[in-house]
Amino acid sequence: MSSSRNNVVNVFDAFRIDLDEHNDRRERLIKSSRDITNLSKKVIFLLHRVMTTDDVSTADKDDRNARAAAQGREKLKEIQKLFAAVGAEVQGDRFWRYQRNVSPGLQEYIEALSFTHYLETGKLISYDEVQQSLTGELGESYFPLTTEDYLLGLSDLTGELMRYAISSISQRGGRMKANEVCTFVRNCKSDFEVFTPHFRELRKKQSVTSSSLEKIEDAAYAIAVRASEYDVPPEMLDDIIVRSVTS
Amino acid sequence: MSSSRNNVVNVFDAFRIDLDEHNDRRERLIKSSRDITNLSKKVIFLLHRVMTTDDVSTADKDDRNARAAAQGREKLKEIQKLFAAVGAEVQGDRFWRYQRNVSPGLQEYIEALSFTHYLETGKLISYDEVQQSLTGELGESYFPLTTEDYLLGLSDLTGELMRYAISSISQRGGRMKANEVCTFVRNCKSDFEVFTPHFRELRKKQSVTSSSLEKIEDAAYAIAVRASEYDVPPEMLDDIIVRSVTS
Amino acid sequence: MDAENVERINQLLDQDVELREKIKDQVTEFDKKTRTMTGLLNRIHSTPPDALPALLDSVRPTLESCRDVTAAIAALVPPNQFWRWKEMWSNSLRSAVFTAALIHYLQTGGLLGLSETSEILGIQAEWQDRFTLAIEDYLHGLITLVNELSRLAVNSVTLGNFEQPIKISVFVKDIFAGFSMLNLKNDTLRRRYDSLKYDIKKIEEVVYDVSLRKLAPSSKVDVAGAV
Amino acid sequence: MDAENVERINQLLDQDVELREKIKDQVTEFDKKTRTMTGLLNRIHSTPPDALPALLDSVRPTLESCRDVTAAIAALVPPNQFWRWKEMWSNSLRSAVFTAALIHYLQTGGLLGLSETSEILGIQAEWQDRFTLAIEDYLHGLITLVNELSRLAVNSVTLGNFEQPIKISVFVKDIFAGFSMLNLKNDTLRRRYDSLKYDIKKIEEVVYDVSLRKLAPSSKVDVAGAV
Amino acid sequence: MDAENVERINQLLDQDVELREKIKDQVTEFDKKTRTMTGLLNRIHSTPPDALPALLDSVRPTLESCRDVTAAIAALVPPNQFWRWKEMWSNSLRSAVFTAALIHYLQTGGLLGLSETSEILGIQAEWQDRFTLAIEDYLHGLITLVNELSRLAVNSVTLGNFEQPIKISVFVKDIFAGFSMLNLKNDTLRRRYDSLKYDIKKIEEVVYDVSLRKLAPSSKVDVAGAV
Amino acid sequence: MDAENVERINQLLDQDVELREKIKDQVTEFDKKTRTMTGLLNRIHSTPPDALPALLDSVRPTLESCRDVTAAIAALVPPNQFWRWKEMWSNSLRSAVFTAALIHYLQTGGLLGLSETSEILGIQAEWQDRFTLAIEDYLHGLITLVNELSRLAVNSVTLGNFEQPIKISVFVKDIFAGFSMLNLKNDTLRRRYDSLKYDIKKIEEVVYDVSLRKLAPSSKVDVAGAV
Amino acid sequence: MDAENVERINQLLDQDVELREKIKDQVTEFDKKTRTMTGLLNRIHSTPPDALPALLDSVRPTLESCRDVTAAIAALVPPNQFWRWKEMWSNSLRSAVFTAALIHYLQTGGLLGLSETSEILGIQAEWQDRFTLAIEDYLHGLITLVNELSRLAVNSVTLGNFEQPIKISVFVKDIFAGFSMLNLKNDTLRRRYDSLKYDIKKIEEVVYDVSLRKLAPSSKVDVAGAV
Amino acid sequence: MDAENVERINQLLDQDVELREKIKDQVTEFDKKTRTMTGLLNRIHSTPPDALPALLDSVRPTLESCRDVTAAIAALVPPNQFWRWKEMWSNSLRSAVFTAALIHYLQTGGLLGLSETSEILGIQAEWQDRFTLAIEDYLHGLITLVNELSRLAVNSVTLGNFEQPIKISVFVKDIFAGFSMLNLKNDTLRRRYDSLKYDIKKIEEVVYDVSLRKLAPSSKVDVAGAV
Ligand SMILES: [Mn+2]
Ligand SMILES: [Mn+2]
Repeated sequence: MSSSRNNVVNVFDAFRIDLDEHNDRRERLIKSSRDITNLSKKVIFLLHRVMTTDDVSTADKDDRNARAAAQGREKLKEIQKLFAAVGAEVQGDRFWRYQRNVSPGLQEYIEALSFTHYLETGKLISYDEVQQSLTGELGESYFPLTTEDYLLGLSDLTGELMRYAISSISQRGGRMKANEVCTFVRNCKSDFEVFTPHFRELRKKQSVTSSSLEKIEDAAYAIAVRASEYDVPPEMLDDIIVRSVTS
Repeated sequence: MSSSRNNVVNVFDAFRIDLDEHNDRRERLIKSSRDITNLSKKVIFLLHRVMTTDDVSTADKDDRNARAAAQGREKLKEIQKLFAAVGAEVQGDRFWRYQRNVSPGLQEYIEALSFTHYLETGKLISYDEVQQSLTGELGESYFPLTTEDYLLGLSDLTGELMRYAISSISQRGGRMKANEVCTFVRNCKSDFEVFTPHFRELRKKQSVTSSSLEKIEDAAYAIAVRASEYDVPPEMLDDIIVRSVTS
Repeated sequence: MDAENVERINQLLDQDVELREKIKDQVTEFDKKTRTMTGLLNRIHSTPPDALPALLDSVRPTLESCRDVTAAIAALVPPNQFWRWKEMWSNSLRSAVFTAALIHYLQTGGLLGLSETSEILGIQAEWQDRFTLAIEDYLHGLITLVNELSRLAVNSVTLGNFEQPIKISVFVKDIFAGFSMLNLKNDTLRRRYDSLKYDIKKIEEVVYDVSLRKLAPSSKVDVAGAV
Repeated sequence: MDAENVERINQLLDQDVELREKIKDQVTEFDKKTRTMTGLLNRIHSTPPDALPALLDSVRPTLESCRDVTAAIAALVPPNQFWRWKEMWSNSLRSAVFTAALIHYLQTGGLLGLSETSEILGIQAEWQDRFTLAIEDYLHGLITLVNELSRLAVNSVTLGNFEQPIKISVFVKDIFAGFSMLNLKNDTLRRRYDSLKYDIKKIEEVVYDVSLRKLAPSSKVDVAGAV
Repeated sequence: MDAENVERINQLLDQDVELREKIKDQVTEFDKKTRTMTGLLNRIHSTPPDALPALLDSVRPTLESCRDVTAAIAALVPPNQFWRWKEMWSNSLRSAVFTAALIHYLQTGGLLGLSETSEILGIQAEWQDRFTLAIEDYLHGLITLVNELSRLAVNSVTLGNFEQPIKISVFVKDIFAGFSMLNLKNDTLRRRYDSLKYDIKKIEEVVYDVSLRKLAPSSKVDVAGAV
Repeated sequence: MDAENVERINQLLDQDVELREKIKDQVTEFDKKTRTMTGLLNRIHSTPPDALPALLDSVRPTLESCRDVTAAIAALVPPNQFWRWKEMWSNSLRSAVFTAALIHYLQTGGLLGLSETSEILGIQAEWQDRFTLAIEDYLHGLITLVNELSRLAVNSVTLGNFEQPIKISVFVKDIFAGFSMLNLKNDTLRRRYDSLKYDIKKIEEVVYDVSLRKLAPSSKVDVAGAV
Repeated sequence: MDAENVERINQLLDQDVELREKIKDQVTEFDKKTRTMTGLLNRIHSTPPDALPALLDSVRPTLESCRDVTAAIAALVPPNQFWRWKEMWSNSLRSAVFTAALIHYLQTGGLLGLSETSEILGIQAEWQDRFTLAIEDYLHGLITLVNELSRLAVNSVTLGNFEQPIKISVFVKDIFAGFSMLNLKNDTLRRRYDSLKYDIKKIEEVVYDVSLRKLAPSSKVDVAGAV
Repeated sequence: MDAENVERINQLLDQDVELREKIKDQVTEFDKKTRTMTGLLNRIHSTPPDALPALLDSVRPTLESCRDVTAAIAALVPPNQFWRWKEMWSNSLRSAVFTAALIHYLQTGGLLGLSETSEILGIQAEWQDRFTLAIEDYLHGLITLVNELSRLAVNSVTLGNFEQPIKISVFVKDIFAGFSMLNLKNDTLRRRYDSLKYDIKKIEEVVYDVSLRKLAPSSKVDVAGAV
């Protein structure tokens, strides 16, 4: 082997080690992101399940919200542990190198977290609150939260709220809930609109939000129309139906 | 059943019979077209095979051309029989109803026929000759030949001629042949150009023809460059190579 | 290619170009007529029953004048080439079928058959290989009719006409049963037929609303009887 | 490459084309059967309860004849190639599942399980590697069932059957709860599952209307009086 | 290519690049304004009638400030090059048209004309070859208006305002009748016009629900009268 | 929308449709001419040097007749609307530029400038706002020229003309150097410019083959001298 | 849907995801091996004939270790699911076929058959339904072999080995003749087969050059003298 | 969203927008420099060996001035955000790497290492988290170098320099061997690396042509020795 080739081999050998390390780390983070996505989806499913399982004995809807949120919080903690591990991998300048690999899971997590937060408080979770949730015991951020991940995660929330509102209708108190969610999602849409020039992805998601909103509006409309016709207060309606179905 | 429904049922029953008949005929014609396509492809393969099988003993290239064409003609007759059957299905106004279903096989047939014709005569087959080949013993056309099918079939011929020219190079006399084909395909390209405004499909195929032509030109070029360098007449070149390979 | 061959092909191509141009002029004409009729018939959704006959009468002259167009096209198309050119006018023809069938339904409550439609449009049997009303075009017209009737069911109720939705329901279900007898291939017709389900559902919901509120007292019997 | 080798390879290449052709013929057959059954079952929306058993009986022979098709396909598919070809018939199979489950519900009010469905369609355990009822196809069939039942809830009321919507409501909620326990991926199944919510909502509205109308006779007068 | 030639070409190419950059800055500005307005106007769906004037007043300053942008663009575009650059801002312009027309409808119940729209947006007749409101952009704005009003019809009912859908119905049908008289060729505008049918159907269904339930006692008369 | 308004809009829309139709007719004509020329010029690849002048002469009448088309289009386009319609003919125009530049190169060995090209095509300075030769169209024509010349380099060698590739090499490198000084943004032109590299490589390889084999004895000196 | 049922379905849905993950790991491993072998074999182009055996010996251990991967994959794939997963590893498998066939050619000058290739890669007949060497993958490997040999023909001459191109020429023509007997469809294989012609042409040019140079020493002087 | 939150996000977004604008200005500058250098270096293909040093000297000042740009960017990028913004300048940086490596090769015949390249471009170790030369950018530069050298091999022969192709062959094969040690993922780098094969093939063919004709008498030994 010529000495020049020898030289090249040595240089590239160093590259090989570096690139392999990078690829392995990337693979690990993609895997983590996928795990986080799956767990987050499970949280969302769980919330839907708890909120729509027709437990006639549980008359108090606040109670159910709290119970659902509590179960969600429990699972979110698991995810937060995974983020602690991700944080260790992306210290210093590494975060931005792997940001795109971390992002899908992070957005799904924000979707789950904001859904839980909504059930607890009826409010939209703030940027600082999300960043706070990605912080270790000593107050250190695992990594910086990008505005894009924050907004795209929230944008997906509106789809889940739509599902939640529609499923709720067949439940005690669900008719009221659909109205609340309707107003909430409408405000989300207005709020997000001003940020759309910054993110192409958000523009696409806004049209999904619009169609979710229309679905909720249609549901709220169907309720309002019937309530106007019979002129019965909503709480009484629930009782009438329960009696009719179980009789 | 109400009488009005009865009425509707009767009307639609007639439609059903008509539509089923139409669909069955369409299926049969599509099947025929596919069979014709496959047979035509086999003719083309056969021609390539006969023309490129390195039979050192057959020194006379005209002889080989004739042999290939004869074998092609034999198989083309089979296809023509299928067209006779197609013709029976598409009498009167039916031809134009099923034209699109017949077309793919017809174009592939024209490709095979024109390839055979080229090997026999060194010329482009004419519209009337193609129509003539689709005529029964009593001189009746099976169906009218559209200009589009004629031109698109010929356009595909250039691709086969390219394959033929490139494969020929490694054979006795192939170097001359590449030059002939090159001129022929170049003329085809010019001739087709004026018809392109009429057919979108032909415009697409013209660019395929252009790239086939370039490939033949490159091959002809490689031959010319070497022949110029060594300054040996082409026939002698063949002998030198045969001697060198077999020694 | 030798000159003779080029000449031959050019001649064929020129013929086609010229013919296409001429047919296109007729189709533009046809299109205008169907657009006018569709515009007028759009008013059925806000016309009370008693004003309907006058509205339908106002459409008829245009419908009849379609015969001029069909005759003109039939005269242009060479023998046996019906299927070659029909794509050019099939949209207009389907609109005309829809118009004729809608008028007929609103007047008689019944379905206008294929041959009656042909007759109204002045299509003659001897044009067979140059201009005819293909089954598929007739069926497309019927699907447009059902689309329109589902809208009419809704608007009739708004106008206080509670009988109409029930009549429409019976009529449309008959047509739907007819369609479901056909083996449609995976083409536009099939897709449009599949979409009929939404129209039927809508009509059923209107009938439901009306029966639930007993707005058309005799309705329950009618609907059941129509099965 | 020796001639024998070439021969063998060519044979293998040709086989696939031919096999696809044969399976397609069976699928066309299968498709016809499911179309016939769907056409017949469409009548449930206008059939009063007492006439229902006769209607269901008229569908059964066709349903049973599906066994011939499944057996024919199973005989065609080479060992181990189930996954290679299944796309070809999955639409038909889902329709057959829907049909079987709908008949079962209308007769028993209960849900037809996966293995019972397999049995009805004559799918045998030993075909495992050539023809089986994949879970996803079974679930697609169930979703179609729910789609149809939401329509039935509406039409039952029109026919004066006020119990059916309530039965349907209970049955469908149960299925929905089942689906919500599954970890579905973001595929067609997930999207169709999402759409179930609208069916449930529709059914709920019917239950709502019926409950309020049924209520106390006195309040009924109020509402009815307002009409 | 001689140096001088290259020099001249480069100069022209650079000019275009620079100009595009500058127009883009203005369009970004324009976009921000229209998004702000759209965000605010989204609230009409949950605003009760009496709070509406205040909401509309809050949008007006931004609408008026659009004149700065149109003037800035008009100043940038070289003579005769309107058609070269207009694609860049047509989306924003259509949003602005929509906004102006929506506000006008909500205040007056009437349709804002093309020249009034131009005036509101400060577009001057002498800009003709540099910046003008093309008909197609105006019509796109109106279609967006109809899309929005169909949603408003639904949400008004939810808010207990049963008169609004009826007003909207009359207004939108008028616009639709106008559109159906135009010879739209097969482009985006045509496709969007076709989609108007869904909006109208939706509005008609709202009016239907309201009349069926006698929620707006006078409605029947109004609708029929408006025809 | 009041009738007058609709009337006015329709009039404007109709004008556009009619204009488009008329321009299209001219463009079809233009297209025919450029295709005829391209078909004829395709023969340069098999024409020996001494027969070339006759071939070029046979193309010239058609090239000159392009002036009729440019004049006709210029007469059709309304003032200030050049940028609105230019897409319609830019392909044909680029082909015409290519033709003119190829003939010029084959006759003189030099590059035809932008203004000379305009002149040959009869484009007049006072048409400025209706029909002009945009730089980008001129540059597209030149790129097509280089594409064609790389093929000619190859085919000249086949014809035994070993000087031509060397001349082409010098000419094309000059054009390429010109292009590389332009600030092309990332659009079609940029992509096509990038593709020029392949043409240059190809031509270099031909020159390489010729010099390696000393087929053009004086070549080495020439090429080096041309740098 | 009872809980047990849901549980089972969920389990099945999850299994696939996990299985894909595991197969992917093996494919990554497989890929590494083929990459290593390709890297080593790249040296054949600069290795003189006498050093070749040692080079081939250095590749053999990796080739043999491929058996571990094929065995691992065969163990993972569930019975009967070969066709479901094969896309995942077919690229790696084709590379392995290429490697085995190249080594075989360089050692024996002959073609490695399909079943011998299977054997070298440790693929066992009883895996039939889980892992087998499909004909199409074998053929892809052979085409890659021809691609590589055309390069080797060129480089052999540079290394002074004038026999190799002639051997390659005979071998490759034989393979080509074999391919030309196959009835290939219009797929990747067909396209890659078409490209073989260029490899043959290149090899032919080398044979041509070598034959002419080898020729009579006298004429060689002529040519060489001209340099 | 409460006002504070909106405020917070807007603040972050505004920062980003401003920073991007500033970096973009620097990248435009960088781009201009690399375009100038590439333009100059394009002349190596027609420059005889003895005129080469002067040509390379003419490029060096621009290359050195790149340090200003790298320093300016490094000053703009916030700590740890290197990977966030690097896409913006990576094309320019890769061109700069190519330029530096090409000059180095032409002067020394050797490969310019990563750290030496960094140094030439003035990239400082302490910028690590804001501006550094990533391995992937360095490798992209090397691939561009190989692309250019394959062209140079051809053109050197035209200029009568028969040693250069052989030197290039050895150098490029070394680089290729280096690349083949890396496990590249399926990205642009991988695709470009795969394309290197064509460059190597071309260079091999040139070396073949030269050796066959014994134009560089010592070449055979050299090439074999280089293995
Ligand atoms: Mn979601
Ligand atoms: Mn072909």
